[in-house]
Amino acid sequence: MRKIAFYVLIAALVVVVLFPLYWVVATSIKSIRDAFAIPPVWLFEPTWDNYGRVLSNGVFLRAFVNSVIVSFIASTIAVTIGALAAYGLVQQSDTVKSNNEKFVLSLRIAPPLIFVIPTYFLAAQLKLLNNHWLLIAVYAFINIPFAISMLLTFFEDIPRELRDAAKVDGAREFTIFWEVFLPVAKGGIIATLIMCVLFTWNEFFIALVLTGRDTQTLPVSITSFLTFQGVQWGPLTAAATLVMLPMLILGMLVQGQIVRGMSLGSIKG
Amino acid sequence: MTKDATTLFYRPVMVFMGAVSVVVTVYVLWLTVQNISLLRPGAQQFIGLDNYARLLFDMRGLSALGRTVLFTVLATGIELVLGLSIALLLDREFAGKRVVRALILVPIVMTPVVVGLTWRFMFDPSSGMANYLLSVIGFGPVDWLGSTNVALFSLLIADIWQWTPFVVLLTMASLEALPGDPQSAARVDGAREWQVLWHITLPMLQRALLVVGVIRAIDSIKAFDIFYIMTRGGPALSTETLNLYGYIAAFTNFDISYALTIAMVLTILTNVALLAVYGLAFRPKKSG
Amino acid sequence: QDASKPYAGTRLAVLMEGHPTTDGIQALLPEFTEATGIEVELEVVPESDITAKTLLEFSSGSGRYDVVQNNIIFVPGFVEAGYVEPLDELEAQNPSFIDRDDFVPGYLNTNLVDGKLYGLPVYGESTFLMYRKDLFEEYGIAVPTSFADIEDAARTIKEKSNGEITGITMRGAQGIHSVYVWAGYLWGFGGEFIDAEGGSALGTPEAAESLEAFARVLRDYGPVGVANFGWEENRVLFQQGKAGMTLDATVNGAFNEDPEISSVVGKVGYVPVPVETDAPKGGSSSLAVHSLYISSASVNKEAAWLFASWATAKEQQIKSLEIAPNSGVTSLAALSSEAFDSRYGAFKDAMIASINQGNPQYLPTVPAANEIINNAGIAVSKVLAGTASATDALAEADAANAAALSR
Amino acid sequence: MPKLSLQLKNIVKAYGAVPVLKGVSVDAEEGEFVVLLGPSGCGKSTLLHAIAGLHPIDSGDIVIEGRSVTDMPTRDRDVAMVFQSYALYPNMTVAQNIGFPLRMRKIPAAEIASRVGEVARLLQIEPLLERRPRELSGGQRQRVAIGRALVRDPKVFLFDEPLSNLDATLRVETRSEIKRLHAQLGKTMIYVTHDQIEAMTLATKIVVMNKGDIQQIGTPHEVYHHPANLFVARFVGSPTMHMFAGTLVKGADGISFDDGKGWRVPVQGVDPIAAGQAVLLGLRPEHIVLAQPGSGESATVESVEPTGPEDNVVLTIRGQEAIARFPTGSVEAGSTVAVTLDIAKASLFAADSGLRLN
Amino acid sequence: MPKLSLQLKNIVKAYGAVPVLKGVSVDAEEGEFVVLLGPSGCGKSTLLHAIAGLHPIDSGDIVIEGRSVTDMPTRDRDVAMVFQSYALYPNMTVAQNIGFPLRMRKIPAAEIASRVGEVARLLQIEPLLERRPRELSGGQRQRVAIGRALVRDPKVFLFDEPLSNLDATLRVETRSEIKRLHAQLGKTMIYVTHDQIEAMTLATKIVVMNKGDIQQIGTPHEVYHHPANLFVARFVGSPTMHMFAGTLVKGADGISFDDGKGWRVPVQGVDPIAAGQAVLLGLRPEHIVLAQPGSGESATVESVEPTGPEDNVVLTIRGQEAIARFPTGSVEAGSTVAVTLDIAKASLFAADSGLRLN
Ligand SMILES: Nc1ncnc2c1ncn2[C@@H]1O[C@H](COP(=O)(O)OP(=O)(O)OP(=O)(O)O)[C@@H](O)[C@H]1O
Ligand SMILES: Nc1ncnc2c1ncn2[C@@H]1O[C@H](COP(=O)(O)OP(=O)(O)OP(=O)(O)O)[C@@H](O)[C@H]1O
Ligand SMILES: [Mg+2]
Ligand SMILES: [Mg+2]
Repeated sequence: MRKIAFYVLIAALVVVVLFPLYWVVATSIKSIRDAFAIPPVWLFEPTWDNYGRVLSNGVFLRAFVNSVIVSFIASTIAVTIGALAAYGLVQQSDTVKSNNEKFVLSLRIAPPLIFVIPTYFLAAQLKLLNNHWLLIAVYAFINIPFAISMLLTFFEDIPRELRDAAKVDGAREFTIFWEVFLPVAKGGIIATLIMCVLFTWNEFFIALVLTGRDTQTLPVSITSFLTFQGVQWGPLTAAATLVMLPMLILGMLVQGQIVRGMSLGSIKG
Repeated sequence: MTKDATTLFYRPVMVFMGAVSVVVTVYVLWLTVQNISLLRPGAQQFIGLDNYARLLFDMRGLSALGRTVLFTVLATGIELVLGLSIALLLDREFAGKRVVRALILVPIVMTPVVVGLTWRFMFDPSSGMANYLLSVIGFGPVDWLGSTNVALFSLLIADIWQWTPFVVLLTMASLEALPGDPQSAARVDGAREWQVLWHITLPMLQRALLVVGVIRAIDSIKAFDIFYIMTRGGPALSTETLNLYGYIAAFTNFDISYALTIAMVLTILTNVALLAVYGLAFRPKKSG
Repeated sequence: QDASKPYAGTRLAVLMEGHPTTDGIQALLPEFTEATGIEVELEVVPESDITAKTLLEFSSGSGRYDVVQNNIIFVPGFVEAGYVEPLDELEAQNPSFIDRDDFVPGYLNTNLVDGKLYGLPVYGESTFLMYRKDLFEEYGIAVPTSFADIEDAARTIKEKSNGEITGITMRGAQGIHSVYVWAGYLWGFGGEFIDAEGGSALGTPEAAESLEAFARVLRDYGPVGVANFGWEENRVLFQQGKAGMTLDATVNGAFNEDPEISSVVGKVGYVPVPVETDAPKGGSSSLAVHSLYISSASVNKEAAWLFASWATAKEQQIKSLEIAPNSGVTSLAALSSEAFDSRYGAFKDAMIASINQGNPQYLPTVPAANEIINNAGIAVSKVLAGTASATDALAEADAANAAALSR
Repeated sequence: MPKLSLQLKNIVKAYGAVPVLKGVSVDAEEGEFVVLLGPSGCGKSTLLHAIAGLHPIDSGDIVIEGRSVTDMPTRDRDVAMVFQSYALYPNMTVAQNIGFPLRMRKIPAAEIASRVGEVARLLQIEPLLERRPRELSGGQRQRVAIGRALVRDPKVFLFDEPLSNLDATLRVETRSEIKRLHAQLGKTMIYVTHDQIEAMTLATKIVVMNKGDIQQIGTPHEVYHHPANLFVARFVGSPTMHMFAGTLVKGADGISFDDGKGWRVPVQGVDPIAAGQAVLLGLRPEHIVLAQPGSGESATVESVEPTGPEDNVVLTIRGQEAIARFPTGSVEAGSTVAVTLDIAKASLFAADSGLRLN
Repeated sequence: MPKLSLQLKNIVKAYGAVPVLKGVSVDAEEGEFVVLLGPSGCGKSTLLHAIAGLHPIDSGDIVIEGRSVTDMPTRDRDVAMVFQSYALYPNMTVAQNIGFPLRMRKIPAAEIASRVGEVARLLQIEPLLERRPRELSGGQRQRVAIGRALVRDPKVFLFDEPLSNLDATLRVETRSEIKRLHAQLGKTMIYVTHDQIEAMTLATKIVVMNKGDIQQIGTPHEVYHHPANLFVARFVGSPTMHMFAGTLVKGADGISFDDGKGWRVPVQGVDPIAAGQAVLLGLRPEHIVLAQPGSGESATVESVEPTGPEDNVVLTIRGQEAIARFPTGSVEAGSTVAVTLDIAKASLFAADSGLRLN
């Protein structure tokens, strides 16, 4: 009985979560007429034209590659630096910790508007506007605060004795960080990394301003299907589906790595 | 003594981030005391605090601020509660857990522009799914996005849909990191599942939830894509937040200085709020 | 080096908006490179953000883009700021692709500032009134020639169809959408955005009257949710046969007549936008034109010119009718081509009529244009939502516009 | 007939492919004090967890006061448990930790406070009531864990090595508190320990386990003095029982043990048909007692290890090393002493099956 | 003169306002085996942590092999430690846990594998090498923690109650392994335990602490047989030493103890000027021995608690309850027996200061 209720709840959740996705995917393989019909057309002849169009579009493919490069490198940098900083912070006294954390969180507050304009002018001077590293640097910078505060949370759950034990065993700080904290907080690291990747993968405004032809990322590319003469629904939804797919697979793969109750048995008391 | 090594881990990062933020802040402040417009290159002058004075009496800005607060509080609150509930629901072993976990990510994975368009379409009064479903169960059409009373809440729904998974993902990660022993002990001690949750699990998740909440709050204040795509602040400004107003001032009116003034004030106000929340919520625990 | 290709090897950076015309040009680019040896790096960004990006780029003065696309609304602003290059001299130097006479005159003329040509139109449109011939016949309604007629017709349709069919649908979303359509009412009622002295003119009774009429007909006979209707919602509703009339861009004709997506093919009549007064200060049909401009900071102006003139030449426009069809062609030759007729014949005449009486000042073309449109949009939205009276809302917009104009 | 308070019927449990409990059956009458003994890793904690319902079992049935609780959630089983790992609530103070089970039972706050105070006094942690677990020493944490169980009045108490980190004095005191409580409440208690004194003094019934199987169930006396098999004999008692190898031979005076090297002693209570069998004769250290010089067996003192009250003495007796416990300082390493072996108290085991023969 | 391997000079440490170590000074010569004894919460673990450099100390100096390490990071102090709470690396297998300290010292993988294998064999956890800590029983976890220390060859070993969760057999074996290792390596070891046998058999020096202060430093024999004060006398030994209250009186035959109720016994080795002082006469259980009926003191048996080899017997002797340990079954509750009190081995303490007088 409880089991059934549980599965019903899960099913309801999945339906709510997936409905818009269903709509997007369905639209991408529907004719325009079917897509906008009310009552909705549930049975239709799928058409793959939109995918053909999107996939044969060099701009879209390049944007895809750009997004992969930018979001993965930037997120990796952000999580790496964030993890290092969080490791340093978690050893400090409560006041040092909370002061730094407040500062870090306050960095996330600034709306993109504030730094995009100065960055644009600076990058224009340095002729970096068509350079992946500009985007990577900006994205890494804005994700570091998030990474620090999340990882600080996960690191705080690691018993202090583990660090003590590693020190006694002769580990240097970096080794403790690398061999003990990172693996033990793996679930948190993965979750944080996923979020950083998604934040950058989907970021539109900064990308719009700071990318050039060679560095344009997917959100900008996709948004170009919004013309003032209407939305090109077919290609847009097809592109959106293609954009989501790798992230979902990635999400599934990496989340499988998480072991629950990792620290169980490590400490008595 | 042994602390020296650990400070090396965060000091350089903090110093670098601090330096960058100081430079940017000073630069932005410098821009806000002029009247720079992208359409009048070279014509800017120093105008002191005029932009700030202008914002102080800008009814549009002030009501946008109120709306921002309302939206942020509602979005953060609902997303936290909902996200936590879903995380707890999923925090057990069942067939298909991995798939469900990945599917939960769908809303954040979806490009925000597409999310906005999708919801805008679903909220379409005549051909949208929302009203279609209502009509199936016998309710009249709701003017989701065209009514000044409803539009903000429609956006809220879309925002909740998109960002609750963020809370779910991070909460699940925290839940998974818990040792699990104290929960067992509480069950032995006669706690019902909700009591285990309330007395043991939640306190242990407290910090994670707070951080997630703070980040969600900060991001809701800055919410942009959904607003921009779905209503652009309309109808009758009923969904214009301060951040959106700043964006419009910058990229529709090209009034860079005023836009940055808005953004700066928003940043300062948010910072003040953050410090207050932080002071309340993260009261440092006793040493140990 | 080949003397016929003096700019061979030049790399041009071009910024264009996402649009079928851009798709057409993109597809034809290899031909241009073959003909001139010029490499074109085409960057496509969303239409709604292209101006912001362009302006940031222009104000940084780095000359990153040689050619940019934009709306005529901003031309005077660009010119005044010295952001874009006059084209006459370049034209004289290298006329190989240009044929000024082939452009729809209304479109080309919008790009003239103080007699100098600054842009070459790639895309243009106007507005007209679309109505359901079948319904008008069934209910015995005459084709409207005034806004009062429109209101009557809307009422009749709504009543006679028992509310099944909306009298009229128009864009009501705050911002450019509603302003674009309401501007037809404004001019038709004898109003204007900016008076002859360059001051804001939205505080006039004509303006208030026009807004009142616009809002009233939508509130009383318009569809649910109209206050957030953009171009898309409006178009879809009409082409699904759920509305008796709509007043919108000429390009909508193409959608109405596309049997793939429309259920009103052949049932729609097209007439120019009505006027209410006999002495309007300008036409009540729009002239919306998107053109290619050459950045003053470009170091490849000649090559840029070649590209702009090639991209807008009739050959390319005709070819693009096959690649990415679009009714907004700016070439007369393309307009009268077989391909155009077969697709867009149903509304072509009304469209050309609208273009011919199109008002180049339909939307204001001053540097502060965007802000003025924005302020007006808020007023329209407020009245539509019923949160303010037309007079009050416009008075507020008028004050804001006056401030913007004086800034 | 006394009521059965807890019945474990053929409990089977495996972690993946690793079998941990291989069919464990134990009955406990109301008010019984069952001590679980067994080597590290034999499944004692797993069994307690199973009784509490924290791990699902693979098969078998658990019955508490006549009702099968196998599918009942932990909460409804009404057991109190001291976890081997303490499992304190890190976010609560000591007082809140101890009071938690009462709070869950909606006991009024005033009563909670008084009962917590009483338990804290008993465990000598009164000054620590406002601290959090991470501010406590190991033994203090363990006492909090004990307190959390003692504060309650459940159907069954489960103790998993509850005193292992306490100093001797405190251990004696706490042990007698538990004993007193047991006598007073009359509740069934299941108690895991590695401490022989605890096992002997507390238990009314000892269950000896090995590798997920039960080896013997009996009173402390039975288990200590009449171990059912070699495993129990060797496992219980420290220093461990010494085994002399030999065979059973039938003589005129009945059955005797013969070590094959000329040592032959009669043994009692052995089934004559066992004659000829290879056996082990088990003698506990205390069954080797110092005798007057000249009498008994002669033994060489190999080493003397003082343990305080007595010395552990390694002797060579009849060519075999055995440990005895003699009063402090009574013998010296290297000397030769006379000892008597209390064969009457010896245990005899079949060398092949390991089962007790006498 | 043997080299001093570890010197603790006046170590002071407080957690916030709670003083934990109040000036602890201990010297350990090279190869010494120092056992720390003390009640739960007295600061033993804190002291070990301080030696390892895990908690900064407030004042004092720690010297290892002649060099002050007070400001040296843990890594450079080269100590190995078994944590009371184990502190296993949850992400690593048992083998990786044990091999970790070697890996940190860049020992070649092959050697690590062989040393880990050896330690695992010794601790009987070979089959578990590929498991993770969460898949182990409590005692298995503790053995992994021990293994991680034993695998190394540091300057000082620190053991914090390393055997508390092991069964008796394993405990004996591991204890003797540690002893063997100590003899073989000759390294200084500091060892915290609550087990008297461990303390007595392992230590070359016992340090008894209470509430952050040192009570006595001495050999096991000294601490057990000549406790320096009442605290040590009562704390060491179980069952605890019994104290008879009385006064010292000077008689013809020297100083005697007088309980004021007619019992007077001469005592040796007491400074005559102590006469007249209120004192406590301490007798350990083993100093009360069964005598032939009629001889010695008469005592009533109040209760008998079997512990296996012997029974703990509560006797009333001269109006006071004392515990003795008699062979199993030698007396019965309620009976009256004759006992001799071995006054020569008794300890005498001043009632006021608690200091030893003889
Ligand atoms: N973080 C802390 N804050 C305050 N007091 C603490 C903290 N940690 C330990 N203490 C106190 O310091 C004292 C000494 O603790 P320590 O762990 O050294 O005791 P111990 O002698 O090892 O005891 P045990 O035998 O119980 O392990 C204890 O009374 C304990 O309550
Ligand atoms: N999660 C697990 N996966 C695999 N094996 C496990 C797991 N948990 C426990 N075990 C194994 O089950 C056996 C029984 O464990 P249990 O904790 O019941 O032992 P125990 O008798 O309590 O031992 P100890 O005296 O050491 O606490 C052990 O051999 C242990 O290695
Ligand atoms: Mg166990
Ligand atoms: Mg301790």
